[in-house]
Amino acid sequence: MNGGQDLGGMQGFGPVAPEPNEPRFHAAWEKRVFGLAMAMGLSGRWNLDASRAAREALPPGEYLTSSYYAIWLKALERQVTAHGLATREEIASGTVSAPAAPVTRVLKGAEVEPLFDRGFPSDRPLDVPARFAVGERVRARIINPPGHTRLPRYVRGRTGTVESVHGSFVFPDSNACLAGEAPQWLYTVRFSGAELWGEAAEPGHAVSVNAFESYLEPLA
Amino acid sequence: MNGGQDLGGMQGFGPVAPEPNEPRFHAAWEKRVFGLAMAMGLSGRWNLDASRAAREALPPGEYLTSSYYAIWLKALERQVTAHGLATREEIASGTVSAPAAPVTRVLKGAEVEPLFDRGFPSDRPLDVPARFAVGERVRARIINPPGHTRLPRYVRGRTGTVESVHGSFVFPDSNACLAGEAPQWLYTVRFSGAELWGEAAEPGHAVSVNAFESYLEPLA
Amino acid sequence: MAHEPHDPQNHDHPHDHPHDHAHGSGSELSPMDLRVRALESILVEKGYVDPAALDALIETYETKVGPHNGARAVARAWVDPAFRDRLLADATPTLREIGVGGRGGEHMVVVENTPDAHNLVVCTLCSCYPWPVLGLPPVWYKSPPYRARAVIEPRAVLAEFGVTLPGSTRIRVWDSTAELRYMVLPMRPSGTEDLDEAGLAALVTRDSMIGTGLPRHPGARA
Amino acid sequence: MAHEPHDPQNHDHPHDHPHDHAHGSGSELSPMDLRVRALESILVEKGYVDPAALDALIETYETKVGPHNGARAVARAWVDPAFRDRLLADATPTLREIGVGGRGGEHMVVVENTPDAHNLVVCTLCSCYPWPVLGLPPVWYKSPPYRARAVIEPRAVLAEFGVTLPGSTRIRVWDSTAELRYMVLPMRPSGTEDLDEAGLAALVTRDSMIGTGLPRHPGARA
Repeated sequence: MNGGQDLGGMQGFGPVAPEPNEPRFHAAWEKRVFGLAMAMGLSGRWNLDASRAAREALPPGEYLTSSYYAIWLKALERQVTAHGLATREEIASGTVSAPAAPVTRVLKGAEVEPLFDRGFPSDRPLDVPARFAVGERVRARIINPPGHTRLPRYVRGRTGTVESVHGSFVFPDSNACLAGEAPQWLYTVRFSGAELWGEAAEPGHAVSVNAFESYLEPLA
Repeated sequence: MNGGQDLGGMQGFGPVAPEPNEPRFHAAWEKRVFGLAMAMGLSGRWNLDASRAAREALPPGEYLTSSYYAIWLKALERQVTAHGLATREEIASGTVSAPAAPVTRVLKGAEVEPLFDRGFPSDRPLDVPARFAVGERVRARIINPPGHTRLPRYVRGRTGTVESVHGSFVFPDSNACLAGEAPQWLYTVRFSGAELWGEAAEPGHAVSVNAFESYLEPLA
Repeated sequence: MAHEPHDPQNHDHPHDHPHDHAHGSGSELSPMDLRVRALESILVEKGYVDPAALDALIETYETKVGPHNGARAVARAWVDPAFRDRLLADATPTLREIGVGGRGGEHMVVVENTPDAHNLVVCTLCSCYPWPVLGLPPVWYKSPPYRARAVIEPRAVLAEFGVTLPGSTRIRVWDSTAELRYMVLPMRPSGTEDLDEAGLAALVTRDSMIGTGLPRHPGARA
Repeated sequence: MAHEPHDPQNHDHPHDHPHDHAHGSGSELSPMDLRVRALESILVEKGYVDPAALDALIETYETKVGPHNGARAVARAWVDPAFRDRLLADATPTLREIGVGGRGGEHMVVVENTPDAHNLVVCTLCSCYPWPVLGLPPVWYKSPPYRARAVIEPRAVLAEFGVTLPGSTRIRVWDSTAELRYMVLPMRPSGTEDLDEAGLAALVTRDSMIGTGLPRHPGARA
């Protein structure tokens, strides 16, 4: 989705503004949203890619004017209601009025440390060989899917060089809409600043993105 | 500027929403803003391109969450203060506290009809011939100027066909920063939907943009 | 040639008594009304803006220009092939023949719908629109959804407006990225052989000249 | 294997008495606090969320993870060439050697600054960041200005952070668009020959591992 989240290369936001003391959380509610989103992400009803998709589905103006955890909150509320886990009335009132729906897992307190210390790897073995090799010139495809994708607009149609082949990983575009993990080979592709931004680009810079195989095509 | 105004191809805004009765103005203040912006646009302190630049210089989130005439108002306030025609305090309070600054022209009531009926043509004769010809294949340059430009992001780097050569016109990128009209040849360039949006584009559509000569390069 | 602005200490509109522009009494003003009133007071009191010009501008664009101008041109083109040819070849002087032109229409381009190609006009970067031909644009034309989507999914946008075209009809989108202003010349509806120019003009909707609509059929008016 | 959720009529945390999570008393709650409290009440009461898990998650990421983990890795790499080589070749298991890993660090990549090339990490699409190595990201890392600008004008961004590099130094920007997570291995400052690993780790700032900063010089700490 070419939404408010696809920020690479946008202008007009003003300077980067580090905060004094850089608090991890700015209000008590931010902590709770963080924890709720993490816990519900393990409910089995959706996954991390789906949560990203829910966040970037906020209308662009709302996305860009919402604080970080407000985006998380709004997305979580949408997910909870869209999956039938609670009604809008319930989350507006805080009063349960409908039966609970089944979830696959409820993360227990004692599970947090071992589970999160182990992590949630997203590499998946794949029988087919990688299509592209290190050093190969490739073009980022021009795609504009209405759903989730991890190919940012600023590289689409641009030519780069394969820097690394990382193995095969869960494909977010599929996983986000709960259509399966559909793993693909994942590459790092390097683009010169001039290729991305034109002759007036800052000299001597390059940008590398991680690109799934279906995002790339060989140079004709 | 890759700002909030550069909307072509963005997603996530929802449906187009025509209003019942389609009022031209939705509040009394909108009419006044319209008139003030038009009148001040003839003050000689700036021009239409500069006004567009002032509007798109609003931070993207603010641009996308402001109503149309609110954008005009905020831009006009910025122009008035940036050009020293009034102070922030004056426009906040409505009370004049600083001397007026000179303007080139004050549009009079009786001038409106003849002036606006005649219009403000922006074609300008140019001694050099047009570089590109109808039917020629051209590529929209990859440019990302921090200031005003009229080459939308969605065509940059894409290849199209010159459909028309329109004569030479005021170049907005220069005129907007009051650096002169610097006229250039103006073309209509047609891009196929597939060239702009990829294989999944709606079938059989094409988009034409008006592109100044410096926005284009010949195919290598 | 700098204009000598009014002396703020010596003018006709002291701040305490802003002239009434029919935007309501002070007690009913919204924060935006107050904000704009303050700006207007300053610009008028400092002599940059003539209140009479302001009123003339608003009246002109609120009441005088509108899609009836474009509709006249379309109807004329339907009945007068030579006018149609001139309109497509060089729109600006041709529209002047019927008294249509001015600010926002200095460089007009008319694009013709055919059975093979349907035209749709947008301004992705701001709100460019042929004012003297169609009046001020509706809010949807200036809004992000239309500006974002018209270039990437014009058929989906047309469908929302109730316009469904055959798959064989190409869609031609015109993004008004310079000072050219576009008007669509729609196809003349069938069953209009008996109508005169005024009758035809009444079928020509504003949307049909943007490309988001089609002219009314005579039956639809009964 | 669906979990049987709690019966809302029969649980430990009746709605009227939401458990206290140290987020203040009701009388001081902002609208956002109230909104989140309502959501939390529903999710807990319906049995989807275990309050103990919530508390454990928040505590883990508020207090346990942080840039001290990354700093240890950097200091080790500075003193142990074999560790450095392993870190650059296969970061995830190498970080595990010093007890660093887990959620948000499953697939680590370490990129090394040299006199010729400076690395800068960003996530233009969201906020991907190596949690176990650097903790939760600061707001600026997640904010539109950084995400928008790091890829198009990295030198200008670096200058705002006080990092001015020679024109001959290439800037390598890493946009975290998949589940790989990046950490920058900065160059060891001069004058640190006498420092032990802990002393070196104290020079390694969080920003120096994102690429928006450089390690402190020992003199700067005096």
